[in-house]
Amino acid sequence: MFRPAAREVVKLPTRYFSCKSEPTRAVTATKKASREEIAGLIPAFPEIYPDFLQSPVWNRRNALKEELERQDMLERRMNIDIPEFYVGSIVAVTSSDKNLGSKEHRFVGICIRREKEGLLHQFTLRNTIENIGVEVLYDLYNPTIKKIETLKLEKRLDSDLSYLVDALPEYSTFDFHMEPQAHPAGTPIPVNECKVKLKNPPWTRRWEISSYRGIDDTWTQATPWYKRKLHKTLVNDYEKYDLIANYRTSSTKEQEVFVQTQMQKFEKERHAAGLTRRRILKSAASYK
Amino acid sequence: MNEARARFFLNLRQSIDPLLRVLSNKSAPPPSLGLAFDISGMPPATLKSSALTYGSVGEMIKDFSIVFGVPKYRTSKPKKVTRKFSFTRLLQPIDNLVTCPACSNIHPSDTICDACYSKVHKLTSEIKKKMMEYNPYVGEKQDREVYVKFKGESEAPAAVVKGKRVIELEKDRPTWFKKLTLKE
Amino acid sequence: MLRSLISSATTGPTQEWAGRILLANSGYISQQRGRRRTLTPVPWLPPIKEHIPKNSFDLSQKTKNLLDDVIKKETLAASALARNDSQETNVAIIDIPHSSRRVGLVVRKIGMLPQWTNDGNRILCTVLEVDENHVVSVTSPDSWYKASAVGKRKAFNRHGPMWRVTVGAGNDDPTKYTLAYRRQFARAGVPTKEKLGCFLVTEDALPHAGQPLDARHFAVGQHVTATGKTIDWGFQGGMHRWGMRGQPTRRTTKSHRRIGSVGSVGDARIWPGKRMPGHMGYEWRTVSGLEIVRINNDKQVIYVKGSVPGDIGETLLLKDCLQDEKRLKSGPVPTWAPTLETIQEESELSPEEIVVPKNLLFNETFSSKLFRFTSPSIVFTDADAKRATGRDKTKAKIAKVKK
Amino acid sequence: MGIHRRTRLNVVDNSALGKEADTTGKLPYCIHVYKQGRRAKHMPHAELGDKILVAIRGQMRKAYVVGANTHVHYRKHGVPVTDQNMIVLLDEEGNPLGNRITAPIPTKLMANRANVQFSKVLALANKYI
Amino acid sequence: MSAHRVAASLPRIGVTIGHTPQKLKTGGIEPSRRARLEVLRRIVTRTVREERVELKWNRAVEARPYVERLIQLGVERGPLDEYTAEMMEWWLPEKDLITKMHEVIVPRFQNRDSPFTSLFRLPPQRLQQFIQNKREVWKRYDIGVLEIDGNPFPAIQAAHQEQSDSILDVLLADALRNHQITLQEKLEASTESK
Repeated sequence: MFRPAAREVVKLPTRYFSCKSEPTRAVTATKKASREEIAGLIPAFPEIYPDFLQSPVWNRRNALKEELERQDMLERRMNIDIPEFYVGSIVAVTSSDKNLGSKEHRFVGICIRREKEGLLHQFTLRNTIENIGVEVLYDLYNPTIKKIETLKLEKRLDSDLSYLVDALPEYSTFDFHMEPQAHPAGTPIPVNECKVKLKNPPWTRRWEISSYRGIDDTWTQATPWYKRKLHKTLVNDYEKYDLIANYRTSSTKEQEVFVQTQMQKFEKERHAAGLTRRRILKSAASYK
Repeated sequence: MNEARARFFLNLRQSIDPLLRVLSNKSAPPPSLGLAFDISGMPPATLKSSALTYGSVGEMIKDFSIVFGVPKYRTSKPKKVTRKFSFTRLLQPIDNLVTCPACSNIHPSDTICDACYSKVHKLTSEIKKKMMEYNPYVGEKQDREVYVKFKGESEAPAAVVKGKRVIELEKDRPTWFKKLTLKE
Repeated sequence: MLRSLISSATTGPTQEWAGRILLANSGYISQQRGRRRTLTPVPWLPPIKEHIPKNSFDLSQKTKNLLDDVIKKETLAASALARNDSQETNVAIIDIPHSSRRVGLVVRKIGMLPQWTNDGNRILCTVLEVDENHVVSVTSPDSWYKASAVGKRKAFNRHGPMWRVTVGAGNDDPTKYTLAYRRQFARAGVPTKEKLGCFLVTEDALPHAGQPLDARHFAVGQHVTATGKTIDWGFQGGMHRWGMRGQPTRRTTKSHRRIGSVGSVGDARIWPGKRMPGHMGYEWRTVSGLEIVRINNDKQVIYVKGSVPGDIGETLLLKDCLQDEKRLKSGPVPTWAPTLETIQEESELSPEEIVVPKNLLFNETFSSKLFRFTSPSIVFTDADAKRATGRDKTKAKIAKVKK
Repeated sequence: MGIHRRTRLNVVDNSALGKEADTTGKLPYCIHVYKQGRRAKHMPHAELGDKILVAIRGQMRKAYVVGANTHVHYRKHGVPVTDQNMIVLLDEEGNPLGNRITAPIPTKLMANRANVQFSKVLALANKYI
Repeated sequence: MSAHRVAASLPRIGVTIGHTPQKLKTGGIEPSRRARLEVLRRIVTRTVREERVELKWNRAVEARPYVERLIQLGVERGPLDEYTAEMMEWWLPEKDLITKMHEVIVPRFQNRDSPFTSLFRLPPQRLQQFIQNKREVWKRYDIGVLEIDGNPFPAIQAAHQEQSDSILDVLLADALRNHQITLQEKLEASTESK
């Protein structure tokens, strides 16, 4: 059933159609170059801080709610150092656990998914223990998390590694006592181009249809039954050409600049008040 | 109790009889239902004498008036109320007409004036015809801006043209189409 | 088609503006007969929004600015007037008797946020914004029930006579509204409001017309009832609207989401109230027993545990919860006022917690069980582990098993 | 969304029955979940730490679920999800059949160590994830 | 989720965009979403070739943000960017238009913010279709003129001249000033009385 989304169009700045009797000329001469010089902004902001993006659903983008949510998130980031990590980086999470004797629980794994925005932001770590694949989902802002460390900062060819479930176990086994590999500050983030081999089908999802670049060819392994039925499957990869559908769910530069300035303001206040010297808005690639 | 029931049947038969009598009247055109009721309003004394005279069932069906329309769905309350009370609101006067400042032609306020536009449209299509005179299959491309020059105009200064593709038009420049000046 | 909350018949000489009476249908779930919602308001209601035909020549920019300034000044004057004559009303925090009803707030749902408790469990909270609420009119029981479509018993029920208090939310540009609509705000000395909602209030908790209402009208930890229109799903089938099971995908022709049979042959008709496809949603629903976990006084925002009816951006009516064990014992009657400002005592902070100065934070009140993001991560101790083991229910079974 | 009737399961304790089922390739499958659903006919799904009835090698056994492959939408914070559904078999009195659990066990299961039967199963575990 | 995340994000499109896509009448070609994109692609191609086109009003409204987004990609990312090249290649099947876009249209807007296009609405034309036993059937045509700014054609809308001398203006300004004064007095009166 199609649920009708927001009734109101997101209130854009003054201009609607220019068919009013006086078509206001576009704001001329805002130098494109001036946008880049805004001090201290990170171009790859949506990749490093996916939780600070707006919700893809237009109806849920409310400035006041986002401001309150951002206040909580920044407070939390003052108390726990949330490092920069991407889908594909190896991350260790120590969280306090009521049941264990030592009251502390540590899990190391490769981050395969980062979902949702704001305080709801979740990331999933995957590891293979005694050749049993284990995935653990963590809320980034859950107060029981005590420490998050990025053992290996790297990216993969895809922004979603859910296919590791069907891949050979060797691709998702990481040693729990692996010591962190420091990422030289200022150098770009390495992209690990390794192509993953999958187990024999049946798979959890039809990987041969989706255009993942991180899997070497799935077509030969796919079961013949699915291949015969391929002409019936609904393949709508033309959706990626729909510019405005993409625009509706993606974030805009103005919004990013606004959020980053808010974070800088928060950071400056806290430094001025002498509460901490921690930096919130930071990027390993463009570290100055 | 039963004489009430008897009276009921009597009335029922009385009201149906005139209806059937009218239906059997072959010569008259199929009367609308309204007419039939007028007759039933007549004093009951004259009705009892005429009995139903349909030759056969087929004849009765052939008589077209059986299939008059009856409401299919129950009209909802808002629709009924709107029909009864809001006749003043159904027909809205068009009140967003404005006069065009240039040619005082009346047009809706959220649109442009069509008289002015028809002039612009004519000239635009002429320029467009000239602009489209290139053959993409041979490799010609629209890779330069276009500068429109009218008949009887001197060569435009190099600063304005600066590497644009010049298009010649046979007619002379209309007064309202200003020349491209440097400040643009 | 954003619909404001005004849709009620008004008769009688004075064109007294009455919003729809929003008392929850008293206790029992009445079988909804006839239409469940009216999508098209009755035609004899006077229009709210002014339809301004556009004249061919425009006002010059100078006059437009002047018009805007005057409107701003008027709103300022109205709310200033409302604020300073609300000082002298006698406001007090007293124990609320069983049969008294306080006024509520007209709030807007702006989204949902997770919050965490001190023992690490996640609570999904709805964020409700109280956007400049003012009391617009207070009408006595006999005058309002005569001018409305409800019976006398609604005004004079077992809890005593009920006054009707209309509350307005969200200041809006007055040029958009008709004179009839604006007259009620001028009479109350209140800026023109976009949304109206009304509450049935008993005599002892009556605010006065023009009184501003604040988010602190409700207290943290108190339970509230949210009444609002549910999300408008449009025309939906039996499976989504009534949760019917539909038919299997295989071995059936052209019926997978159909509603199947609609009755037995013997009835030779379909019973009224039969569940069928139709318009789903956009009906008044009430959710009661929602606990307030956090109130942000600067931004006038209330965090309520759980979900409320309605889409994001829709308005709701918040009232005190009337369920016996969740009822409010004592609170500001008739409503909160700045004179009641009490200095919260410094809550005891564990030593190593860094104390963030007050000016950097919002002025907020938290529920005691809620985790404050200014404090460090939660660390469990053995005490928590012991408390977790509940009553051991298996002992009885074991005894029975032994021969 | 979880373990229901006819879901195939892996036995992870070193009980003979489990090993036999594993070697012959005839994995046990769930036939009943000991949980109260809203309506009797609609049996809820078994999650981590629930007791289920399992058909294994032609006989019926009770078992505790010690590893569940929960669906992506139903996952909770901090609860490990294993790729296979793992169970520990019990005998009639409810004591575990095997004497050691080979696979690692989520720590969440220790929450219901108050339950006597379950504490016996937990005693067998040697590794927690 | 599959392709690598897009590099820098683009600025906001300065045009009103509906919160849900319009279902353009595509003559029942299945799948309807693909047919809708095809209609939009043809409109965008024609707009780039002719720079001023007359379309059905609802189609002009739907196609305008797509033209804006293409120009924005050209302006922000330039011709070498992989995502821009892919989009240009799909949205402008006539390859000479891609060079026109990069050489002619994009340089016009290097230092300007969106909106790069203008959309004008013509008064609805009512044409009589046919007469069916004494009932005339008219059809209503809503036409929109979509144009890319900076084109060589004559301007559609004359520059709007200031009209501060109209009677309504003068009277309203005067009334507003008086009202302002009375408001001011009322405010002072209420502040003293408190």
